[in-house]
Amino acid sequence: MSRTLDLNIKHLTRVEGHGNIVVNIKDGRLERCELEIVEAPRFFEAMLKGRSFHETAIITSRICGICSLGHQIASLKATEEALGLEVSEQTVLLRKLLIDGATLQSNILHIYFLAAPDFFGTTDAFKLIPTNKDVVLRALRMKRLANDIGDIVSGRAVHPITPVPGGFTKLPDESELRAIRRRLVEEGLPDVEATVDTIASVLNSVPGFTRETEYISLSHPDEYALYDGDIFSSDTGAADVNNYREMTNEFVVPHSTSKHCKHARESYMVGALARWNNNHARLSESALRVAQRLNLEPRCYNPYMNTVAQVVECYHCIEDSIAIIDSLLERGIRNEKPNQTPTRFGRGIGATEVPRGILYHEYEYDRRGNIVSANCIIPTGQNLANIDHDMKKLVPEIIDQPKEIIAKQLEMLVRAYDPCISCSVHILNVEFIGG
Amino acid sequence: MSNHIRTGIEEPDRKMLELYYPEIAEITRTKQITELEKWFEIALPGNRDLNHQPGQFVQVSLFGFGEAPISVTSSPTKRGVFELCVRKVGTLTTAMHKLKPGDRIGIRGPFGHGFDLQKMEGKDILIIGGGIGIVPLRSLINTVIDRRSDFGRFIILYGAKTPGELLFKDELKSWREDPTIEYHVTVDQGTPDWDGNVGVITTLIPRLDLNLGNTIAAVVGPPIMYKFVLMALKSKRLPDENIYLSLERRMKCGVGKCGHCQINHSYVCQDGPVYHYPVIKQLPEAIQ
Amino acid sequence: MEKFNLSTSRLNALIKHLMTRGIVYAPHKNGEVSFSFDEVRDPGKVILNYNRTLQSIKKYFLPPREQLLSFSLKSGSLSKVEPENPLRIFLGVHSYDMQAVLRLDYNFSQGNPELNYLKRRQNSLFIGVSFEPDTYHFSRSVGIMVEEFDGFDLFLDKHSSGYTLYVVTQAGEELLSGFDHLEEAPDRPATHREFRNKIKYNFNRLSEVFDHAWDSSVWEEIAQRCVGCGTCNLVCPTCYCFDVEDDVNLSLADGSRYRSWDGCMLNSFAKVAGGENFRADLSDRQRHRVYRKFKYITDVTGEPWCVGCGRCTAYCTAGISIVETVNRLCEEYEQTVLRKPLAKQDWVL
Amino acid sequence: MKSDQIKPNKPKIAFFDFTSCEGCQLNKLNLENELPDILRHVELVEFREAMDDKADYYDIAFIEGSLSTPSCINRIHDIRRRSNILVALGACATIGGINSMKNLQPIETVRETVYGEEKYRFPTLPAIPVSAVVKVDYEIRGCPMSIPEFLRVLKALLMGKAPNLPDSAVCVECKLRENECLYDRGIVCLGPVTVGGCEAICPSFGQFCTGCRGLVPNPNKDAMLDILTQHGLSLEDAQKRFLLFNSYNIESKSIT
Ligand SMILES: Cc1cc2nc3c(=O)[nH]c(=O)nc-3n(C[C@H](O)[C@H](O)[C@H](O)COP(=O)(O)OP(=O)(O)OC[C@H]3O[C@@H](n4cnc5c(N)ncnc54)[C@H](O)[C@@H]3O)c2cc1C
Ligand code: SF4
Ligand code: SF4
Ligand code: SF4
Repeated sequence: MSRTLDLNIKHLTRVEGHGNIVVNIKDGRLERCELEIVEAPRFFEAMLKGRSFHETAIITSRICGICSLGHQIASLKATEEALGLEVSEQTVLLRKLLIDGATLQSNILHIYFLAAPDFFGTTDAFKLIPTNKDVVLRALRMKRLANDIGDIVSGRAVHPITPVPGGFTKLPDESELRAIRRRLVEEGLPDVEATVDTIASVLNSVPGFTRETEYISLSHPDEYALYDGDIFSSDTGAADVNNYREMTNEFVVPHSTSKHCKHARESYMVGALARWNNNHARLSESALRVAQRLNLEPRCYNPYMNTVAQVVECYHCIEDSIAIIDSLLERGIRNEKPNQTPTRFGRGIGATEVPRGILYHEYEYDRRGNIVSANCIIPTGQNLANIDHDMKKLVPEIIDQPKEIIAKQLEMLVRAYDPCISCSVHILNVEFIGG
Repeated sequence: MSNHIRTGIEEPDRKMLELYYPEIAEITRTKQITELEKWFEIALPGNRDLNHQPGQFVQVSLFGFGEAPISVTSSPTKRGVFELCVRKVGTLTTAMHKLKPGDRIGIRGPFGHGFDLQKMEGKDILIIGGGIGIVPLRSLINTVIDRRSDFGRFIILYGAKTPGELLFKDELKSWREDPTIEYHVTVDQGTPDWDGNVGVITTLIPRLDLNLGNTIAAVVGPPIMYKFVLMALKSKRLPDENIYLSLERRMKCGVGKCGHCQINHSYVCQDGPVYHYPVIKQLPEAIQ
Repeated sequence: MEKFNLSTSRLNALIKHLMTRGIVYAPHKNGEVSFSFDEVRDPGKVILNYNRTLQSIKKYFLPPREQLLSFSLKSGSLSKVEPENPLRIFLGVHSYDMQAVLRLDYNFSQGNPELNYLKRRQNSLFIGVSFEPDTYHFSRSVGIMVEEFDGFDLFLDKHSSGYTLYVVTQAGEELLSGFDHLEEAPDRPATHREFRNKIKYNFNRLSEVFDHAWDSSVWEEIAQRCVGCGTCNLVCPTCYCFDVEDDVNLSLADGSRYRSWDGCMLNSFAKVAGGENFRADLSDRQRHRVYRKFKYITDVTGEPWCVGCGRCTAYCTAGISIVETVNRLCEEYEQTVLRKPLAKQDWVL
Repeated sequence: MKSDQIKPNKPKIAFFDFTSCEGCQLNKLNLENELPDILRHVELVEFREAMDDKADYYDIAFIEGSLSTPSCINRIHDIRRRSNILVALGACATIGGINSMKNLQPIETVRETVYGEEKYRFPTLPAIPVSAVVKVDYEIRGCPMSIPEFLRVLKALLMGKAPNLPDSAVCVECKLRENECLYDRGIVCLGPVTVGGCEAICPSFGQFCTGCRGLVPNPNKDAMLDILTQHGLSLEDAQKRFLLFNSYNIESKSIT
């Protein structure tokens, strides 16, 4: 069938940031099929120049409110490496707890508020209130729980306050930790089980599309890597974080204010599905059982299943938070001040898994502790090429469908990546000339 | 826990001390007198008299919107109900403009010092009102009218920005027509149908023929008016002791606690709002 | 006056005893170098050797934010909020803060006495403690000694080997009943503390200085350095100005009226509807604040309303010192009015 | 959706985002406990981040983000025309925020720094707050916007009154919370000149105030710079700290 079809979905809804889906098919030939990124660029690199290391994370966490905790952690790790600031075990534990909370929060937001309306055949989650009130209330409750972890440990969930280079400006009370642990057990676990049931019941609305690609994530021998680890590619294996530029290879494309990335193939995928594919062996028995119930195969090439992988991660984050709090309480919270006395001034790279995938920050500081150069590579930017290639494979497969169905499936595909477009255009990628 | 230990402060007499609890009063009549000003007639429970002096104010509460000091505009000679006139300028006053008869508001007061009627008895009375300043003065004016024989000559000077902003037009008419009142009105900017005086209120003063020793002036208006009116009265050689002014300041409590209305050592809500001019001269912050 | 010896090791026992009698509030560590009054839960955490607390005990009688009444928008009904007054024991209060409470008592009982304050204030007992004056303390200059007993029920005077516990009032004596670790103290010479007079004039002559200070250039000069943050008001134990505001619940059906601390240094403090600000300039606001401390009420009561705690100076980020301000005014007074330098005895108490 | 769900006279509320990190939008979704209550009072007609619907009249339009491209300017005019009350939300929309730091450098340099030779593809203007282009009725400040303040404003608007927003410094709330001042820990803080209303959340968590809520009315900038330099910052660092969120309001020259 030689169809002609022009699709232009402007300002895609229920994603973070501004993007358009553009498809042109002429006489059955796919001429154009891409995710246009029209978010206004914000030029963070220009803002960072000359800024003190006390301010770096404050600025870079504003790259994206959705991923602010992730940016902050990656930024702190890079700064600490550049300035030779050691952090305590307690700091690492608290940061891991924060990442669990932020991942849980973000995944819940995506699963229930951004993706679920598609599964339930509605336009937004608020419209589910009349028919599925308990589902909406559960979603709000889980989000609140996740955000409360952020509020307690970092002062607030959006643009966290307490994490600074070298540690925390204020430590949570043990009583607060105990209270949140109780809620994780009493509300969190039952709610995540119920979430699994809800998603299991709508699995048949997940399109059956597959496209094998390269999956890149952090990987750690002892744990399901979120805070730290080596870079791992499903095609080429492990690489040191120092090689992140060779793993990303950013380039500018005309249809996007955000740069694209590639590694071993024309594109690669990061995010929950990539982490699952690379690291599922490090998940607990019970998390693996959840995955099984949700038909998530150990190697899964269906990008729509990214949302399902996020559900499994929710389960993991709750379990892991409980374990972290237990070990914090066992050690007792020590009243440590942040270590902010640089032992050197140089270059540092911080890599962290944020909900949407692997995030890199790299800074170079001068002898006064001010930024000379900065670079930052964001998960959504890494996924953009992969989204384009997925769409190029998907469109011919569904070309005979009505236009609305094609549009819907494309929107769902983009949403499945949980793209954070606001983030993706805030690439930091410059060597400042002359320091 | 033992409570028998005697400490320095005795159990306060609570009836006297319920400073911040308004009484719920009912609006009985309203009238939109200009676009900005609305008039209210209000009844306290059991149509109890407010027992105020001309120049005193009440704290009006509209729950959820706050509280504001508003002068009582009716004369104490009016029994059973009292009147307010409110200019729409902000949160509470805007909300008040939406009220209608039957609606309820909170009232505390009356508070402050009003005009000293005893000192005014037997004297010639000179009223100088600018803009919304006529609102508290109206209480005094109507008292004088109702007790006309207790006072001497009665001169009213009233100025507004435009003819449209003149308040209580019906009453203005009756003042003009009353042979016992010398009534002069002026506007800053005239309109085609305005055939009266044009000019600021101070322009009315030089023409006055006053019995200086026997005239008491009551002046209320916007802050900027005072300086010029006082200068004009000075050049008329009206003694300072014969002048009373009412001052406006921000107020939160009305009972001398919150500190907002303080002018030097004086609390406007307690010592004012009506001040004897010689007192004001001791308060450098009063008139700038 | 009865007095007893109390060794430092007995202190916890005393606190435990007090805790059986009422709610005990005492200084605790707050942050890295600061202290604050908090309810005592663990006597071991009480710190009696402190310079000053961030806020004075005023916060217990005039809370930073206080519900005055609650209302229902729908029915127009109103309910009163009754302040609680359990027996409260304030342990480790410095004399200037006690004096500040006595001044607030005056503010809230004269004119229109206020139930909310007086009710809270009612069941309170005070146990003073002596302190070593630091650079910011100048209470002596406003007539308040370290061992000023007025207002206290008991007083702990620290010396090298423990405390002397003075029983000041009957209530104080009753408070000790059942505590039998006390032994009569021998007469010992009072502890000598270095506490220089920091204000040049005796406090009872300041009113005279302030009679001539209105047009001083000092106000403009400090206004240049001041950022108008209001800290000096908000930490002062004798500042009592407040703001009142209604707040409604999200249901939009009912709400409450609250009052909260305000300060005359803040920009809109004297602003009225229509935008007129009667103290728009920082110099006017500074002058008003200092006149309130040394002139306006003082002329009526004879006492400075500044108690010399030093908080406004210690916590001013701009380093504006009330002692320096007053001394500058004293010097100006000397030069322009007295036209002769100050005699030494004028400023030694 | 069932038609009985929306009462016809509920105010229509919309949220729009411009150049920003969308943290403020997220913060609204973080009102988990309050959302059901809020949705009882209002009809949410546009919220791209969470829903698909669009509308053409708004009783209250909340605007997040600063304006930084030519198309932003047209869009904001369009929204203003269709809104009864327009509320700017968050640092980007109210004061330019972090975005406006880029204004300190020539725009060409900025674009070249990021996109190199490809810079001409991506038009950009200085980042400006919403009030620089259209009339803004109310402003909810903060980065991210303060949730309690958002609720205050929303409640006030639903009651038909103007929200009463503070114009005094962050120090006020910091003192009400009896925090140890960061200056006493040797840390400099912009609280003394920054508009409060945030409940001094950063100092309460031990972190200095970054100035994200903008400057108080008539700020004494020179005195603040003196404070910063007396407490250990070089003049240059003090100026930079000042400009972190307030580059739009303080062109660098006015504080040198
Ligand atoms: C003694 C006295 C008598 C007055 N008599 C009248 C009168 O008869 N008719 C009339 O229309 N107006 C009168 N006013 C002015 C009136 O009180 C203000 O217009 C009113 O408080 C404004 O409140 P709002 O909430 O509408 O304004 P907003 O501007 O919304 O108020 C903002 C804030 O400022 C406070 N505020 C502003 N101005 C004043 C003020 N002057 N006093 C106390 N608080 C203030 C409000 O309480 C509120 O918290 C009088 C004022 C005083 C002091
Ligand atoms: S604390 Fe200092 S800077 Fe702040 S208002 Fe007071 S005098 Fe001014
Ligand atoms: S004015 Fe200053 S020194 Fe005096 S009592 Fe108040 S805070 Fe203490
Ligand atoms: S920490 Fe900052 S906001 Fe708080 S009082 Fe100190 S300077 Fe002000």
